[in-house]
Amino acid sequence: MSIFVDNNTKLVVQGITGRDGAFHAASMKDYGTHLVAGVTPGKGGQEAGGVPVFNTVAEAVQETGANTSCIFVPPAFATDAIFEAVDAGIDLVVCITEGVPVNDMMVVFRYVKERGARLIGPNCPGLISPGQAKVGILPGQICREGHVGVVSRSGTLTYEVVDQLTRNGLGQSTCIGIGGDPIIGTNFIDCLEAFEADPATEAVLLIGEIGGDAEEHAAAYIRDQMSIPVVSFIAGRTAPPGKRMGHAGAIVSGGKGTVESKEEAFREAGVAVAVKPSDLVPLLAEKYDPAREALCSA
Amino acid sequence: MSIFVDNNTKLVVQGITGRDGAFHAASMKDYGTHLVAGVTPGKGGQEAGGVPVFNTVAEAVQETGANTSCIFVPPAFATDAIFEAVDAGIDLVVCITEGVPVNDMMVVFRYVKERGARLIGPNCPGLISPGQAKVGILPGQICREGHVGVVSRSGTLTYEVVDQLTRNGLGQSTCIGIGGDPIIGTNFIDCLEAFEADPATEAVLLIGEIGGDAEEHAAAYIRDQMSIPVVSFIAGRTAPPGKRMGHAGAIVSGGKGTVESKEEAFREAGVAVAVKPSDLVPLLAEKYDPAREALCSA
Amino acid sequence: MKVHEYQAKELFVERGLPVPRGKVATTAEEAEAIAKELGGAVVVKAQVHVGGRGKAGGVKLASGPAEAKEKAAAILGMDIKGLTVEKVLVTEAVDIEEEYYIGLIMDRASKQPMFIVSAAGGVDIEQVAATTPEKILKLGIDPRYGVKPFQLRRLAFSVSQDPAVVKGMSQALSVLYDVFMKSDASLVEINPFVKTKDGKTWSVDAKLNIDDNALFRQPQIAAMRDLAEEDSDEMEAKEAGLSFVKLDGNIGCLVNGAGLAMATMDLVQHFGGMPANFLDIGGSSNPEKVVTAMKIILRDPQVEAILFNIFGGITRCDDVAAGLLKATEQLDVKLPIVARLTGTNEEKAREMLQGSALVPAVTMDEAVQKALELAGGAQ
Amino acid sequence: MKVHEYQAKELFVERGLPVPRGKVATTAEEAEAIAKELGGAVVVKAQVHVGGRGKAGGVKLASGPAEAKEKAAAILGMDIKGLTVEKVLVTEAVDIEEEYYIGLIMDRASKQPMFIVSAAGGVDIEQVAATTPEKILKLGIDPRYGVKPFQLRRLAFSVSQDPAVVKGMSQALSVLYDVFMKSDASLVEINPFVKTKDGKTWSVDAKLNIDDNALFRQPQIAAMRDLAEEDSDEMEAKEAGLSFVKLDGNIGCLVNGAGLAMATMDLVQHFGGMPANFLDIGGSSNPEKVVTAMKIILRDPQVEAILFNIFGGITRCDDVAAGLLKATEQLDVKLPIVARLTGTNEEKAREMLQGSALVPAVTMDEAVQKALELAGGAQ
Repeated sequence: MSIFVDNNTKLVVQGITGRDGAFHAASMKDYGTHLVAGVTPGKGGQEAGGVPVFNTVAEAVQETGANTSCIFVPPAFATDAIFEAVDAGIDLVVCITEGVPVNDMMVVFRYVKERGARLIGPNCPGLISPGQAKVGILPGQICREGHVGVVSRSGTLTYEVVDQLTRNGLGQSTCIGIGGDPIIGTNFIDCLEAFEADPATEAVLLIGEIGGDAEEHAAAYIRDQMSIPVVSFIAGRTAPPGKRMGHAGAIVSGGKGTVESKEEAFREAGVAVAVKPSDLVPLLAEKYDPAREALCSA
Repeated sequence: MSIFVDNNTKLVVQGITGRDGAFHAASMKDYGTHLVAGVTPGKGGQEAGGVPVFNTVAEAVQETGANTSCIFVPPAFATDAIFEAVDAGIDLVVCITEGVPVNDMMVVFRYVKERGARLIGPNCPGLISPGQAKVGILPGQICREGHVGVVSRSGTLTYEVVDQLTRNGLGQSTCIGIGGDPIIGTNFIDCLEAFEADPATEAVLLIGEIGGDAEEHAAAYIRDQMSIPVVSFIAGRTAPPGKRMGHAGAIVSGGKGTVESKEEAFREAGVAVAVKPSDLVPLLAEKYDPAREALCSA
Repeated sequence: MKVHEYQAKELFVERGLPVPRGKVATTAEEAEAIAKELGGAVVVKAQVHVGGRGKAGGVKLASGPAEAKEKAAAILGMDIKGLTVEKVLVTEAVDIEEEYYIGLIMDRASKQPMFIVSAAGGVDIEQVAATTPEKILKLGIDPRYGVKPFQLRRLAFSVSQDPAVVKGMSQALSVLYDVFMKSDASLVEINPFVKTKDGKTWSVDAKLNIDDNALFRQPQIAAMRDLAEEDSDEMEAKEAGLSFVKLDGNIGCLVNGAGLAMATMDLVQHFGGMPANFLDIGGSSNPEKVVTAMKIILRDPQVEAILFNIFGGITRCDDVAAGLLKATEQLDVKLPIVARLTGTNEEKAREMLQGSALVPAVTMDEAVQKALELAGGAQ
Repeated sequence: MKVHEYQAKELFVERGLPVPRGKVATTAEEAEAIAKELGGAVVVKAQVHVGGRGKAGGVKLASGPAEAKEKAAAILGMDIKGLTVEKVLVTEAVDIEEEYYIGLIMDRASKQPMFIVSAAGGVDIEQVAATTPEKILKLGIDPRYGVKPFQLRRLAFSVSQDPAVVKGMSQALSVLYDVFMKSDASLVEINPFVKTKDGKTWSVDAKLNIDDNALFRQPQIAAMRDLAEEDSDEMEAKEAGLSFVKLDGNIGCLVNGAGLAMATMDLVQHFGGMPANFLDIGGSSNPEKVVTAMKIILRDPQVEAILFNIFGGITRCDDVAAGLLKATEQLDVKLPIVARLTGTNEEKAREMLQGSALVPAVTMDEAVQKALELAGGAQ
């Protein structure tokens, strides 16, 4: 089991004939994801990466039954691509594109919600359910099937942490990068809720960073709603206030969004907080014994 | 019993200090409606018709617990008034104003629906539940408490019909004018559904007119969903195609929206169709015997 | 309100949509001069607010200025479905390869603007819809979100795979939406939208209807009203706060409320007569309105009897009676008048009218039947 | 991106919002001439992208041209929180009776623009929010519907019953929303929004921050960028597709990915050092990017060691290694370099770097500790 993507995922790649789209479509297919279609307006009828290309997502859905989309189009076209995917009935839209205007996202967010779809990202690495499906750009080779859920606002920092899990024999149910923008489709709480409900997930690693108050809300959710252990790390302690740290959403402003505030919220909620990434696995081991869990669930 | 308005109605009048607003506020109060507040921006703190005036509907709701609003403001301000009422938590908004731009209504309609409120109108006479409450401009003296529901796109034609009912000893549960515009908040089906669910309503008179296909949809609804008898009349047989007949929504265009089409739909649905207004009461009498009903429900 | 083709095209051009060059002429000489300026073949098109002007001979091709003058002379002054042609649009003739229909209407059922696109362009879309609905693609647009590029593409791809057509049509559809929303339109269409042999796309014709309710905030559009195209009685009625539509019968109707007015007309026909008009004097009417209404009705020589049907709610019967008496005083009314005034203050009205030449009636049925008798019986 | 007060005010004036007349000067003489043109008392205001310029002495009242010249001379060239004042805005002084705060921000939590209005104007709103939150009214606007007149009124009525203030503030709030949406702002505020003794309302100050993600479609705003106010290294990095922020430490950091870059900086501090910068070389990096990144880091004389922390996913370790070798060839690098390259193609990278002077490391912890040692130990 896993969350959001699995063996039932039927993927359409929007922007499949672009450089990034073509590269990652191949990579997702190689990983074993059921890639069924690509979309590039004006290239309908062609083939790319072994799948048919359509002019519109609606056609792709109609012809191939795609239920998940991964978006690799330039920022100026990304919101349109999200609208199109949701309108076509896609359930899960993963938008990799970085640099999407924030005001557009305010509107898109409402559209996605109103239509009952799920958007992950934008400006995210996507997600992977090891052994089942990968939708996005995470390197599949560092993952391993297992029972730890990983959710993060970051890309490579996630890989770092996932790599440590795998090296320590801790496989993952699903690893998900929710994106570094101020407005994203799926937040920590959405993922925590799904992990809590997922029988295969027995513990969660949460990687936060400065900016906003998503971690603070997540802390309250964990305290009130979760039974499985959560271990966290927050990046950006040394970031100067008022400066964006690469991610559009990673900024401390008006004294808000600091590492201290987030760590305090987690500690108050009884969530273990790692001081550095390499502490995460040892901390997790204190809270979660995979051998014991395996016995219990057997 | 009744639909939409009753003894629990607590009314705020938007535009209470205007000529029409003041006149009809007094008339509604005289009828026995619980008028609790008025709103006119800039006149907050004053009094009108024996109730306090507020600058905003939000204040009126907070201070008086109003749950229903009746709007008497010029067309240029009517959509804003609807937005304000719904935003303030009003459950039922009755917009009397005629001449509201149709494109505004497309958006307002979605807002009202999204917020779970009910809008009646615009360009309507409102509604009355005889003996309980009147919200709008219908003449209360022609009504009488009873068990016939009346729903109509018209104003005076409704009065004509209600008057005939009353003169023939047939009282009404609720009489409602849904409005003559192409886009209105509450349609025939909404009212039919409410009448069907209302224990006090034992038969329904439906008064339609040319334009649109609301009557056709209502016919299908009656056929599939209703147990109580419905008798109908459609106005506009002699209207020339392509010409608006007073109401913005009363137009036959492209061969659509004719009396013939609507009557045919009703007949196919087993709904009695009166050829002239004076036939309505006799037709109703064939389908509905108030004495028998009284016995049955006793 | 309807605007002319040339006016709608002005709105398109403001938004960068290519239309064949052209100008409006009110005389044959002007048409000739415009054709000379444009060079080459031109099309001379009657500017009237009715459909089917092509079939009626209101659209003609001319090979050059001399022929343009000749064609314009033939079209100007022509009667098309009751309207006289006062203006012609003289435009470049384009070398059409493909014709499409694109339009946007306010869809009452779904309460949103709805695009209509068809590869069957240049013909009556209502006919296409009735006979071959599969040739039409409809797509509603949620006005909270506006139209998105993917929707424009989907519509365009539905009729063509040609990149030039897809690009040109997407732009045209986007402009249609923009004009629709910004102008408070109820309908805007381009029929035909064409691809020419050189691979370009053009909006060759244009139609734009505006929501009358929104004219108060559309001064640019309101200024486009062509009074020559409007019925002067209807305009006068509108000015006075009345709603009037001329019909062909012998019974002048004066009613309060649109629904009751229609029902009254229908009843006249039911009893064998024909209504001379639709007339709604509106709510809270004052005596002056009644006088204006009477004046308009009396102008119609076909009218043989006048029927007042008033159900007093907000409208007070005594106010109507006062207006009625004033009108009969001021105007030289020789026709029989039947007055059915019921509801608010009906007793007062009855007293006021006592002793006058007016024929009283209690019910609608009675009133209509009396009016028909007085008009000389059913037609 | 931030724009100056005078630029934000231009956007307000375009939309009909009254602001005190004024012009920008870059010299004291220009300031004098502007004051002469305006007549009467003026305010000379430093145009710098930092808050609190008033407290820092960057805003001065002048009774006339001579004093304006004097005050401008004092302000121009002044250093305010590390930025040199290059421009002053000289505006009419208005006779303030009441001061309000009005602003609109992008609210991350509710994912919508949020109005903030307070009767406590002219002071730092964050302080007001922290100490007396009851003095602030916040109102979120659903962007699908836009702001409605009733919302503008509700906000204005919350701080005043004065019709002039309610009207003026409603208009100003409407313009704020318009500017916010049309300019892709993340923040727009007027502090103070004032009522003068003659009963008029004015937007006396203006602040506008724009979403960097949207600059591609905001040419007018992008052209307002004041390069003198920007860090040249940051600008160069941005041009090269890098994300760079200058800090004060001794360890130059070169990382792929923003989260990992922050975590690396934090780790440097954790082990007792201080990062010299934030630097994200981004995904799918080519060797040229690495060279540019090295150049920027080497410009900082405080840097004592360079730390590469690369987790290869899309970024290939061999690409980074190639860039690293190229940089050490092209640039005269005298500092120790610790390279931790793991993930995609790490073996290949390791082979490439063998024999070079680079210090290899396997884990992040090890890499940071080695860099600190080479930089002369913890600071």
